[in-house]
Amino acid sequence: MKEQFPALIVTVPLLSSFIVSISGWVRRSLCFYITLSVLILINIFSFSILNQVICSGVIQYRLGGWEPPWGIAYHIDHLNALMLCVISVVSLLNLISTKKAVERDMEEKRGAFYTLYALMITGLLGITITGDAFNLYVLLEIASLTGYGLIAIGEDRAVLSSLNYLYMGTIGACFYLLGIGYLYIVTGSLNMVDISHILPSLYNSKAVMVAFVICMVGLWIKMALFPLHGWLPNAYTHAYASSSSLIAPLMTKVMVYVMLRVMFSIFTPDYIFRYINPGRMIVWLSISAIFFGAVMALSQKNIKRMFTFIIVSEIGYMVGGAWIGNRVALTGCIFHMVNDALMTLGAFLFLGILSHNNIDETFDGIKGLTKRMPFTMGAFILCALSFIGVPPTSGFFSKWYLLLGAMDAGYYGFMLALIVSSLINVILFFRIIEAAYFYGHDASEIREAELFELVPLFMVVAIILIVGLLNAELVQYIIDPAIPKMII
Amino acid sequence: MNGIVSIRPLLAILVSLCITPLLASSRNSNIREAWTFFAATLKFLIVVSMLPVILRGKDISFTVVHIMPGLSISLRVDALGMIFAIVSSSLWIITSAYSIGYMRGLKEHSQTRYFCFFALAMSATIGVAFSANLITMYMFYEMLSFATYPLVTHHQDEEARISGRKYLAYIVGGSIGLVLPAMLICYGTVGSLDFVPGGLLPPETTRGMAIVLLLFFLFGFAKVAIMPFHAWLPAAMVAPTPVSALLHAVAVVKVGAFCIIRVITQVLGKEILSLHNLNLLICLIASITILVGSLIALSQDEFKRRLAFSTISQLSYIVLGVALLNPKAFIGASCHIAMHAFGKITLFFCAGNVFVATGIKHISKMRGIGKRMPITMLAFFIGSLSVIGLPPTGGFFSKWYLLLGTINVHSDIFLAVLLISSLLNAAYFLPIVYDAFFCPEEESQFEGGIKEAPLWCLIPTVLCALGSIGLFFFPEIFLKLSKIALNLIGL
Amino acid sequence: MKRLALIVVVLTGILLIYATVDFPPWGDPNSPASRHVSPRYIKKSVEETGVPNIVTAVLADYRGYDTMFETTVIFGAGVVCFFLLRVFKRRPRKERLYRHLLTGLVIRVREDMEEELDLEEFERIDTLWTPYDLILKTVCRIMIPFIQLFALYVIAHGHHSPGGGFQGGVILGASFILLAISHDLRSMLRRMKEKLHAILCAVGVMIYAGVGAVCVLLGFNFLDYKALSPLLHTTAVMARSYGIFIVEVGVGIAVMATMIWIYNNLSSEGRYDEGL
Amino acid sequence: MFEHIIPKYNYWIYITLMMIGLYAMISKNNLIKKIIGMNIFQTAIILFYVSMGAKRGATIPIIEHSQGHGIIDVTRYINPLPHVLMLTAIVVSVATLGVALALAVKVYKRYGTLEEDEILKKIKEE
Repeated sequence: MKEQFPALIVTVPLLSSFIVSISGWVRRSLCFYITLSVLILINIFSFSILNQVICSGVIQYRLGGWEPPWGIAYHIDHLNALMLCVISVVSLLNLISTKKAVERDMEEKRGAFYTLYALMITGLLGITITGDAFNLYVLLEIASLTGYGLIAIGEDRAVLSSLNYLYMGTIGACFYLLGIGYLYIVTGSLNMVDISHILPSLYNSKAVMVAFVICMVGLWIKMALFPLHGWLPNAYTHAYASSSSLIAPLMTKVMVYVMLRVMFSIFTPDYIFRYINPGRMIVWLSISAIFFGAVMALSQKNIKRMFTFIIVSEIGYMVGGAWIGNRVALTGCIFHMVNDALMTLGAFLFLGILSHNNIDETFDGIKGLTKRMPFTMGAFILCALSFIGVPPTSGFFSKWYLLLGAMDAGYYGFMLALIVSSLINVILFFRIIEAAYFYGHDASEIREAELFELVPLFMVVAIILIVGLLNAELVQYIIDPAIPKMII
Repeated sequence: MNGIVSIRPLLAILVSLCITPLLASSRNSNIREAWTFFAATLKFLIVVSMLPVILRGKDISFTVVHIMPGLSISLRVDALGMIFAIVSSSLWIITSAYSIGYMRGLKEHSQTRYFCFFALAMSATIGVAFSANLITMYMFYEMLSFATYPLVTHHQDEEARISGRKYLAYIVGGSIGLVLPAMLICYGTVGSLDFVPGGLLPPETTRGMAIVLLLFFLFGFAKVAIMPFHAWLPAAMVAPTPVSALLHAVAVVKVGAFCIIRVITQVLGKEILSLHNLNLLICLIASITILVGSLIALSQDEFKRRLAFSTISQLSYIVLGVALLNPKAFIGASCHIAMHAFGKITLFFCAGNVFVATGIKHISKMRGIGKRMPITMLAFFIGSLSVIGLPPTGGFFSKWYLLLGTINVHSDIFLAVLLISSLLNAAYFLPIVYDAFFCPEEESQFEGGIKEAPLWCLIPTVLCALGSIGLFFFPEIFLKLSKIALNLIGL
Repeated sequence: MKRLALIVVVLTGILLIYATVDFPPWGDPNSPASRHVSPRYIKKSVEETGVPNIVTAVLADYRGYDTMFETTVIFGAGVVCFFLLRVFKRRPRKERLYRHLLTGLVIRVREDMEEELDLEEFERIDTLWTPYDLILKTVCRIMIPFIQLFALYVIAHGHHSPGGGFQGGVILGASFILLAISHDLRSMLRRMKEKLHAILCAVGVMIYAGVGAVCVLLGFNFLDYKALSPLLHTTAVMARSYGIFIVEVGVGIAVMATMIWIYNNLSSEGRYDEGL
Repeated sequence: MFEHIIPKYNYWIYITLMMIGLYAMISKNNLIKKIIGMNIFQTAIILFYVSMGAKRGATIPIIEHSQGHGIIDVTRYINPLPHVLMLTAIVVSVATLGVALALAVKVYKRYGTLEEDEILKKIKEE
């Protein structure tokens, strides 16, 4: 059975989504529990896959039993496995935490909501696990379509922002598809490994270069890298907390993963770093992204909107780390992918708790919160420390790797950007903490959040701390093998 | 390095960390304070239990977790750390007694939060004292910064908010903006951040890099309040007096000084400094701080602010003493951690007593208070003697060794600096005492009815005063420890 | 904005054109695309899957996994449309029209009257009602069964001729939509309830994924149809061919149901009351 | 010059088409027009894929029963793979269209117009 996990981890949530949508018409109350059990199952699958990968190296899986270039095949290495774990953990915690909010926000449509939820997880897991370039596109579209739906159900401005997201997202996905087409026309294959084997003979083909450019641009649109980030803030701000806390941590990180996959598994590191070397330019792009995100975040009144801009700048971290192109920086990049998913989840769970308790997400709204809900604030402050990058939270260590890598490669601008943005994060988060901590004496009837909301939040914090303390093992056994050998 | 591995340093840190849930959960204030005392005493005992080993010249080390190649969160107890640990843990006991009296006397709000974060801050302090490499030290340093924020801003009013901002801006800004890059550079060049006797960095480090690192560390560890990075300390005086007493006279600022000592002696190292004679640079900055601090202190009328500026100048004694790179001066500096701690905490306690008893914050309103509160002002007198550095107080020894050090290196300037600042110290402390006792009756601003501060406040004050006298007669322990430290570091 | 758009577009166009220099000319029989992977499909598909229509074979077997998700995309779109548009509040329209069947005279019922009146000689008609068109309705009535028959043929004959689940499903869905357009939404919903097509939509995809799951349960890889041979008592090749057929049926159902679902939600703005 | 254009006119056509779509998506003010542009864009990509599958003198990829199980001449049948991929892409574009229309309907219900600038003005007023 174990060898079937790679297929099951994607198809079980898929099947569950159908069952959920049917039970949405029959017994609405079941939907949540079906989804819950499925997500627990997925966690088991993903961690056992990770375990297999660590113990016995890369896993191959042939769908329909057809050998790779002709059929679709999985090629699961450490990077896939790691992302699978992140996705499943995040989705599970978020599901538990948002149960009540979903019941309140969309009572008749709960069935549809959980269907889309399961579909979204399916899409993300599929993107992460697949080894076929075109299959990735299809799953990308699944994740995006469900994402549009989940975002659009929010406040009344959400629809418009979701429509804009749809335009941008479609352009991005189509660019990716086009890039794959360009590759196909010169290589005649769609399997990532196969393409990467054929490619070395085509290094000086213009088509390959253009294909690379188009793919990258498409993915940058999807991951909201600075000049192409326009859709993100509105979309995430106006969505309901129950959907934004799923999409915000995962969507962009998975896109970063796809970028790494395209860089290293389709186009070889040899090609992107030796042959055409756009590294310096892209790192400068990411530096501007970091600064832009930080500055915009400073100028926000609404806390949720502030976080969306923090996401933009964090994307800058990861893209920069990926394109500095030495081993240390890449370690930082992958590590930060994990951290950022967790931290963002923590932050958005906190926002979810606020909105569920009818506290509006502004600096006035959260006055006196440390007194009213001390546990929630405590957990949030720990997340904040991780955003700022204080040891022993995991945020510090990924930042440390990024800085170290940047220093080795001589990207001092990137170092500066990281440090400045950390300082700005201090300001951002202490503005929140101040607002919550001072003037705490006005009696209001806000109660501490309920257990099912607190437990996931605290689990996130615990994971952040544990990952921080055990990062040596994480890096040694998972992240380091995930980086291609030829990168020093 | 002849050392033994033991978990005791970790325990010493965890004691007060683990006590916080109990403190937070305890409904009754008596139980809460009982827990505090328990933790404080336990911590002190653990620290003292390690003393014999240290005195035998060994050291105790314990590695918590490896982070990345050449980098780990690990603890090591050596003589230098021991001095600091003993001072802060012993003073925690006294201070917690004092805080009980103070907080109850003034009926402060949310005392539970206060005691919790106090405990956190203490474990961070001990952590800094016992940390074996830069990254561990950095970790506890940050922990201390964030743990002290709620204490500094305890009153939660506009003033507290502004000074809280200032506090974070200087301290966190310094640590992230300057120390972090400096650590990165060190790690990038050496591949490790451990404290090495005689310096972590290779001797062939270029002058430019050495200067950059030095300045980054010196100003980055803003807790040492070297000018121009000193403004947070007077601002932080909005905190309740016990906080100012323990944290801003002992724990926090001494953490800064301690970090600087570590960096100068065990990261940059003697060779590099003396090679590019950067130590003169440090001495220069330090002596400027000393003199300017004392001068500003003269002009301060608010009691605690005057003490704050005196602290600023006294801290630079330590920096100066270390930067002289001379055995005698080093002994003086490391003793000064202890001596100044006892003296200065006495002074702060007295300020607190006056405030509790009369609600007065300004020196000009304190004429003739000595007749009303004789014990407090007597203690104040002793404390000020110790800070000035006159016998029969412990302060005498540290200053004596510092002076000897300056003479050994034949630097008359710094000798002069020390002497002048001693005069200044006298100039800004003794008038207070004089006015308190010997002002004519008709000028006294006090009618009858003003009593001494409550016992909970008075006893700790007296204890500290006696402590600083006792250190004059029995300074061996600290002298011995600092000699051992000297051998280990090998100046 | 327009100028910016123009610049972007021109630059992208130039970039894309630039790459065509290395492309094989149009219809070149030995371009890499036609030499590397595809020849195997053409050579082997019949003997490996027993399906002469190579496109169907590749679609549902070699790359069946893609197709499953492609069907899921449709399903997802249906769910999203429902999720966004459907309103459950049964607020009756401001005014409803009823036409007397014999005389053709129309009575208007105001809002205050709640319950639908159902006299057998009256029928409810849309508020934006076009005059009663006998020819159109009758022709559609007559054509719809043939359209559906043809749709079933297309689904069933996908193995040997152009066609298959998607095409057939679309035609089938179109027949229902035609009904809805020519008559009105209610008369279509009378034949295909909302609950029914919503569930069918899920069932159709589930058939597809279920086949794959069955293969896993029988100890083979996901979607490896030859696992079905013991169940169907045939050779592995024929099992593949049957498996393809089953999933095509599933796809057909799913696509049909989704087409209807999306149309209903869009046309009635989710009120399921009066369509276009 | 011309040897780059004449034998490859299919690419030129699809690129032109695609750029038309892209231009519409970026510059148009009406949401529905944007959606139309999006469809043109996607259709162009479909055209591109299908055209790359073509082989001169080959027929549709369905094996005649006459020479069913014998040796099959590859050049007689066009490349089936792009067609399969495009079947998927078509379906995806249809699905996207459906969702986009649903969103547009909702926007119209909320704001009573589909012109972006008017909608933004309305939002400002609120």
